[in-house]
Amino acid sequence: MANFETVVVNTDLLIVGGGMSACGAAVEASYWAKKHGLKVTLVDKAAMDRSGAVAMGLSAINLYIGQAAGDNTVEDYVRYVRQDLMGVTREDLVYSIARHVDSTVHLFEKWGLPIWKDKDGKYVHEGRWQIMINGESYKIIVAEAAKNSINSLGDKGEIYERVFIVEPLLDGDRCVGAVGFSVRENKFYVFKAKAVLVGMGGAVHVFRPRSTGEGLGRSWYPPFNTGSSTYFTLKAGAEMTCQEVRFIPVRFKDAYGPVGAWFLLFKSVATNAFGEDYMKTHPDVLEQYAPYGMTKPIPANLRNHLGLIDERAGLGPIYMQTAEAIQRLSEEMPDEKQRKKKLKELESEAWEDFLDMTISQALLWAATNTRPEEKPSEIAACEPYFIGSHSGASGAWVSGPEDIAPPEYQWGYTNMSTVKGLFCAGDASGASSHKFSSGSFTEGRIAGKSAIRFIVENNQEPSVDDAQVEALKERILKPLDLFEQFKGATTDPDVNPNYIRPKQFMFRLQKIMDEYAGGVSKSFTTNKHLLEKGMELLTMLKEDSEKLAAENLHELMRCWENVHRMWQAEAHIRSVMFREETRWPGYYIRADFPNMDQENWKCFVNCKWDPKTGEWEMCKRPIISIID
Amino acid sequence: MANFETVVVNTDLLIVGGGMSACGAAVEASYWAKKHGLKVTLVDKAAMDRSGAVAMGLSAINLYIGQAAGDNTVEDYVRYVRQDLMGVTREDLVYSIARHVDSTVHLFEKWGLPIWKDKDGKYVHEGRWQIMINGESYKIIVAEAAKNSINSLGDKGEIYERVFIVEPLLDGDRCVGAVGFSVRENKFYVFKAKAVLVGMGGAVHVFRPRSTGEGLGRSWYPPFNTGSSTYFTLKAGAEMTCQEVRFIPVRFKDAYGPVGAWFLLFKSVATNAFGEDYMKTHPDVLEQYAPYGMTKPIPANLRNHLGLIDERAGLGPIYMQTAEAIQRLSEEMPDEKQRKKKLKELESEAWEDFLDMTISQALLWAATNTRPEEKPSEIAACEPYFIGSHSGASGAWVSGPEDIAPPEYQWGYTNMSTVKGLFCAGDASGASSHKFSSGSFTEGRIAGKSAIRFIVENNQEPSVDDAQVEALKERILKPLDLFEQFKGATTDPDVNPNYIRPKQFMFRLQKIMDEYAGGVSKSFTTNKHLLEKGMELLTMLKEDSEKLAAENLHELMRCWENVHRMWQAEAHIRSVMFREETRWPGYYIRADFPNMDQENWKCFVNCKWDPKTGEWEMCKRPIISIID
Amino acid sequence: MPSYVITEKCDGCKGQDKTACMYICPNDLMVLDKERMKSYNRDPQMCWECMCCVKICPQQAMDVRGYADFIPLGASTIPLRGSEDIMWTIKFRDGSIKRFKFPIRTTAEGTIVPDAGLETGTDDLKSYVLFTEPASLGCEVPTIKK
Amino acid sequence: MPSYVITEKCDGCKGQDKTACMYICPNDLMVLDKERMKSYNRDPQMCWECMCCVKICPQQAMDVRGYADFIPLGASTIPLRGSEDIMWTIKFRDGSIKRFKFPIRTTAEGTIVPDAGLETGTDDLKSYVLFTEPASLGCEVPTIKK
Ligand SMILES: Cc1cc2c(cc1C)N(S(=O)(=O)O)[C@@H]1C(=O)NC(=O)N=C1N2C[C@H](O)[C@H](O)[C@H](O)COP(=O)(O)OP(=O)(O)OC[C@H]1O[C@@H](n2cnc3c(N)ncnc32)[C@H](O)[C@@H]1O
Ligand SMILES: Cc1cc2c(cc1C)N(S(=O)(=O)O)[C@@H]1C(=O)NC(=O)N=C1N2C[C@H](O)[C@H](O)[C@H](O)COP(=O)(O)OP(=O)(O)OC[C@H]1O[C@@H](n2cnc3c(N)ncnc32)[C@H](O)[C@@H]1O
Ligand SMILES: Nc1ncnc2c1ncn2[C@@H]1O[C@H](COP(=O)(O)O)[C@@H](O)[C@H]1O
Ligand SMILES: Nc1ncnc2c1ncn2[C@@H]1O[C@H](COP(=O)(O)O)[C@@H](O)[C@H]1O
Ligand SMILES: Nc1ncnc2c1ncn2[C@@H]1O[C@H](COP(=O)(O)O)[C@@H](O)[C@H]1O
Ligand code: SF4
Ligand code: SF4
Ligand code: SF4
Ligand code: SF4
Ligand code: NA
Repeated sequence: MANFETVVVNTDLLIVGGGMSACGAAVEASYWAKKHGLKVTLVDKAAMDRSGAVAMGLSAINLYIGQAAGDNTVEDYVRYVRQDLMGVTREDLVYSIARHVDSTVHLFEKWGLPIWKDKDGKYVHEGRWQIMINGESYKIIVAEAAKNSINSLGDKGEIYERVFIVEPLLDGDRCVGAVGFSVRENKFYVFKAKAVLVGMGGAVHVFRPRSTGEGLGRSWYPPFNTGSSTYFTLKAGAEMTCQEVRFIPVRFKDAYGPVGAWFLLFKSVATNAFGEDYMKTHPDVLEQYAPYGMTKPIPANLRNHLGLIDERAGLGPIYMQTAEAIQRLSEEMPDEKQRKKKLKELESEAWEDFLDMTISQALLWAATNTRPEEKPSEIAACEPYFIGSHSGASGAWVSGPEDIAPPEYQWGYTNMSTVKGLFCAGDASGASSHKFSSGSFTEGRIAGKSAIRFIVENNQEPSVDDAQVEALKERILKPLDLFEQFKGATTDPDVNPNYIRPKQFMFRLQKIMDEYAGGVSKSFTTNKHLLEKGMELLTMLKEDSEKLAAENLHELMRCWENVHRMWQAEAHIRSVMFREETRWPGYYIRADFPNMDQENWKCFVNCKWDPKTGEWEMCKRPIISIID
Repeated sequence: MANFETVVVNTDLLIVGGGMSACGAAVEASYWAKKHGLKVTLVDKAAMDRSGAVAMGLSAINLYIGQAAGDNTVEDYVRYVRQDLMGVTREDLVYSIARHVDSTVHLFEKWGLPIWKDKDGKYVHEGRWQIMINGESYKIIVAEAAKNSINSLGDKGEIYERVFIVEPLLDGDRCVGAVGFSVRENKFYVFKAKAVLVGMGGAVHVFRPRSTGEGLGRSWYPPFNTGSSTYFTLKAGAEMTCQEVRFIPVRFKDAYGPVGAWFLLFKSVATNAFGEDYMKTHPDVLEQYAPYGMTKPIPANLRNHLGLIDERAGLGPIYMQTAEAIQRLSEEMPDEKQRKKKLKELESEAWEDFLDMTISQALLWAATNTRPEEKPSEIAACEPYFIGSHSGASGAWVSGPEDIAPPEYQWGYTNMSTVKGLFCAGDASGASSHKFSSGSFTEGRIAGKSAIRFIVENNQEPSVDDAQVEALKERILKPLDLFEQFKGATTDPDVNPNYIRPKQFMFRLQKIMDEYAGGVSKSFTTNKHLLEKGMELLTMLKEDSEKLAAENLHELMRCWENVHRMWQAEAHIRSVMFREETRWPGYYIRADFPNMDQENWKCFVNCKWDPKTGEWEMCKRPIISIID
Repeated sequence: MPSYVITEKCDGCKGQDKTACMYICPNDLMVLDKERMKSYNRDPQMCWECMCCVKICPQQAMDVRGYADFIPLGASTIPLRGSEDIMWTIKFRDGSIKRFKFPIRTTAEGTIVPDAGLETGTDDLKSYVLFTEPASLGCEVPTIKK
Repeated sequence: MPSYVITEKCDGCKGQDKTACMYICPNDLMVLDKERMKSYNRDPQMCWECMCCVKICPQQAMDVRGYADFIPLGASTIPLRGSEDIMWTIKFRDGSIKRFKFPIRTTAEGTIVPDAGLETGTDDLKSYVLFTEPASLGCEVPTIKK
């Protein structure tokens, strides 16, 4: 076995991940930990300043209620999310996040995040729930708050960056830590904790992306979030929900620039190549999905679906009519001078929207001599992602808050999964969509406080079997050993019959998912037979994952990232197979069950992998409405 | 400029390419050249023993008439090809090839190619026109004949291997040679000739292939045929035909094993995942394409189309029911012992079919524990290729034979393009589909004899401007210079703003073609707007082709291969755009003109690039039937 | 537009143990070649083009060039990130230039206090009220009577 | 299944100017690393898996391993090409083995005579009749009365 020092870290609360939800958890938990003399440890695979989905920045905060000003109520938001998710949402969780989210946004502003204000000092809204920010340094600011919180604990606060978390540690029915390794030095880490809070984001590159050359990494969702949350919670034995509810955003074509500002702020229209507004030309389809299709805003997946109908019919490209929108807005100005000024303003806003969060879309504009005020730009559906905090819903099945959750949704501490001591937030927790950056941070806070309460009320030392740790270490380092053992057998270490390198492994996974689970090349369509065949190929891939090889620490991380993706893939296929209907067309179509089936399938699809037997279990869970 | 020796080779006939058609040309032309004291020079980018489409071998000869035995007539074959190409074929050319093809096949047999025989000593037929061979060494045998022919000319016969031909040399309205470079040593080659015969095959990797990882090279059509024929003839100013008629074969999924033996020899059926025979469940579609859809065999593109209809409807996977077919054939045997023997025989035949021509399909069977007698295997439409000798039709517009061609098709020497002294055969000549290996060799013979006649009757020395040659040399070597000049500017020579390396250039081309010209990800569907946008992007790519960079000779070849592909792409887009109908669904659909239009479009679409003005010209040419 | 390092400008962060670009890349792509004392992106295919490395490089030795497989050559988007603003220089393929300046933060680096000076409304670990609430919310935290 | 070279077995074709694998690969992929005197495939992504290199290698130092992006591990198809036959050993993922032998040529290498001893039927360069016809066709070459 490769020669790695084993580093054991004992803590009370272990936060895995360093993104929006983990930072929220760090800020809130540190406060309560200090009060109760507990230790908080945070582990991130990257540098918190720029880790996770917000690394590049964001140009909007997509969840803000405006409670104090009386703009909206929390109930309004729950209705909005329920509608957007075709009726399938945990209203208790959405309520729980939304009631606190303004509190978070106000902190962000005080910490230094520039939020756009109108002349009356009110936030500038992009849409009803979305507010505009100058968000280039969003993550740096949030990370600073989190780091300062943990550092305020003195030696009861620790931060590990560049440590990649692989597996949960279990003690009977309780999650008591995690193991991983440094990507900077030969160290194997064993974190022992009384509670673990998972905030490792969602997953990308499970499906084949549209770009397959060098631009492969230009997925909308960042290539460094690789399904670790799903893997970790699954392997701990936690019940998972909505694993079929992948998210496919519509974005500016190729570089995946955001469309929200265009649709909501600039009130732009998108049309097919023949000038038809696909949102208006398919009323029959919307009716088919009543009541969800009949209420505004039309759910994200149905918006996709309408565009895809035209796309499949060969009516593409689909264009965002940017020039028309900008023209219209500037023409609203009373005189020429103000029109010119407005035009300049709009131009700057349009560019900032990309530069703050999807720089390469700005580069693509520049490289194709595109000026948005002059001509339209193509938009297109991306590839499928797993991101429960946005308009997807996949994640762990967590307990709701005592004051609002119905008993079916309440079995323990708020945001605790079905495994004791294992808490989830952000993309890691499911069926509570549309949290976005602000809601994920807020959910981290909720879960952070709850986890500290759990520790205080269940303050027992984790007992971790040394043999279990040793076995984990051997398994986790095996790709390095395999490479060492066999690299010399052939003259090119990339082509070697004894092992598989992680990049090709990823391509293999992506091809299976694309072709059998309804990816881009299948126009997001699948059926039972395709899924079964996909499972057959995935099973062989799982066997071959034992032969992953790594040349160095970086590649060792790549190996495990792809194992994580593979488990996300399996949870997805199993869930899509189980739900015999098409509820989210635009995300996927089950050609063999092409309609929504309210009678049989207005429910959650949950799944679980049993660490003891290695068996999967699928089940339905009821949808209980708490708001009319 | 990179320091390359300029080597000038003077010859009478220059054969560019060393594949089936070039070998046929070499064999025939050598005979006539010897008689007339002329010199023959052949140039191949690879080693003739294993160059071109037949490198791996073939398991059938797909064109054999059986004239002497009275099995079929040449007229029968013309009708078959006309029908298969939806009425669009040069009957004079098909006739011309078919009347000689048996002659070629009989030579192959005498040279040593094992052709299957039945107990009466007759060739074993796969189908009506196809005969079975043990074809592992097919190309080695054919190349030996060609080499021995040229070598028999003494110093009037020369063969250059590993010389990549880039451009034609022109002398006014006449093609008088070619330039290229060695991929083994720093030599720039100038071949001056009285006639040039092009046999550089078709093109692959113009469209994005289904496999995008390591298996990228596993296209059905070999990655080393890169559109050089099209580029060469276009740049010489020759009129081209059927550039819209790409070919998309149906093949065993992923490794692209042939289906001919299964459909014809084993009489297997293919079904969708629900057990339905797509050839039978869409009679309306076949009617729509009457008369072609109503006559057996149903044209290759319509066979694709029927399968794709099911595929698009989410009824996949499509399965070749191999187990059923093998079972049925063995059950025809009278007793158990013979059944067992037959089963063994069929098994061996099935594996040989792959091992002789698509070895990786056999490997895929083995790697998935698939035994064809036990379970079905998936089949699927590949990606688009340009191969006029198979069931596509793209190529140069060449003169027909004096004795059979109508005047509209006869302007000079048989198989001469519209440029004087420029002859084409095999994939390089268009509108004469279904030549296959035997027909391509045969057409090479016809063209070879004709070219010698041209030289004898137009025996004038080529006059080539030295300055033109020097300019070509500079342009052709420029990628090496660019790399040298800029490679040090960044720490990774792969990512450098000053140039583009050929692999990424190829990906860029493929993405454009896939997404705008109806590739795999668009399910082969396009329209005017998509095509126009594609042209816009292709135009920028053409500009950027000036910045291709090459680290070494191999990469220099890759640069020019991709420029060749790019021109093939442009000819294709322009032709698909010009033909406002959908005549070959299964190859592509024009969503804006979804039907066949016999009145306006039962014609050839031809195109031409003018070397003097750099302008493209599109036109229609009439279809003249010579056989009822 | 995978990131790239301009050979002449990179000084390997003067041989410090962790270079700025290595420190920041969220995808662990930047590596220092210790022999040349120059860094490089080890896997351009996996680069998200977030430009975190470009913005942090003390030598302005980094830039990105648009993904060669779909971004035409010749353009650039160059950031200059200060403590309050970021300035962008956009060069089009046709050579024309645009410049934009946007604010990035309203407080000085390192000065963030987690509670932002807000009072805590509860000491109850069991309560759903978070530590800065209700002050940070501006109103009572709502609930639903079950 | 891009080709690969087994380090131990390759002898670089004893340092000859062109190695067998370089000579034969139709895609110009095989390169001899002169320092190690071992060859390698320079671009596995562009390998057609034709096995021309494998069949010709005098040391049996080459093989292919199925394209890692869609061929599961563990199987192999190993050819042994003689002067008349080729023998294939197929190993399945599950370990089971199949062997097949097929003929490849009925004449000795190098012995091909282009006209195969057939008489020429015409000396006329203008005629459409080819040099071995009509003998090789077995009948007169047909035409259509125009
Ligand atoms: C990808 C993306 C997301 C958004 C947007 C654009 C883009 C391009 N846009 S809009 O365009 O849609 O509009 C947004 C926007 O403008 N406004 C907004 O509020 N939210 C947007 N999101 C959504 C939010 O970003 C998202 O909801 C939150 O970030 C979710 O928070 P969280 O669930 O905590 O995930 P994270 O990505 O922030 O953090 C993940 C962390 O985990 C680490 N990690 C992962 N695996 C690990 C492992 N194995 N071991 C150790 N650490 C390991 C990561 O390093 C990171 O720290
Ligand atoms: C790709 C392919 C093709 C076939 C098949 C399977 C597969 C996988 N099958 S079935 O499965 O469909 O059935 C066939 C089959 O079983 N039976 C059959 O008769 N034909 C089949 N084909 C068709 C024939 O192979 C085809 O019709 C002929 O080969 C065409 O002959 P030609 O047009 O001469 O092309 P070539 O590929 O043989 O030769 C091209 C030559 O050009 C060289 N070259 C290319 N570019 C050059 C450059 N720039 N400079 C110098 N040289 C430069 C090449 O090296 C080569 O020598
Ligand atoms: N056409 C639309 N109608 C309603 N909401 C939208 C629309 N497009 C985007 N949004 C919302 O705007 C925010 C940002 O959008 P996006 O850029 O698509 O992530 C999210 O809250 C989306 O749900
Ligand atoms: N289903 C079919 N019906 C008729 N001809 C076929 C069919 N499949 C293949 N062929 C012919 O068989 C030969 C080899 O086929 P393929 O393997 O598809 O290249 C070609 O001549 C094809 O046109
Ligand atoms: N001189 C070398 N010998 C062997 N491998 C190398 C060499 N230089 C770079 N590599 C590796 O080859 C791949 C391509 O790197 P590069 O040459 O930098 O494009 C990377 O995996 C490098 O680690
Ligand atoms: S941050 Fe800049 S100077 Fe430092 S190592 Fe990276 S590229 Fe070089
Ligand atoms: S652009 Fe982003 S992903 Fe790419 S190397 Fe720089 S920091 Fe890493
Ligand atoms: S042919 Fe075989 S022995 Fe010769 S260089 Fe190639 S791999 Fe080595
Ligand atoms: S398998 Fe074929 S393409 Fe691949 S390296 Fe060998 S000869 Fe070349
Ligand atoms: Na065949």
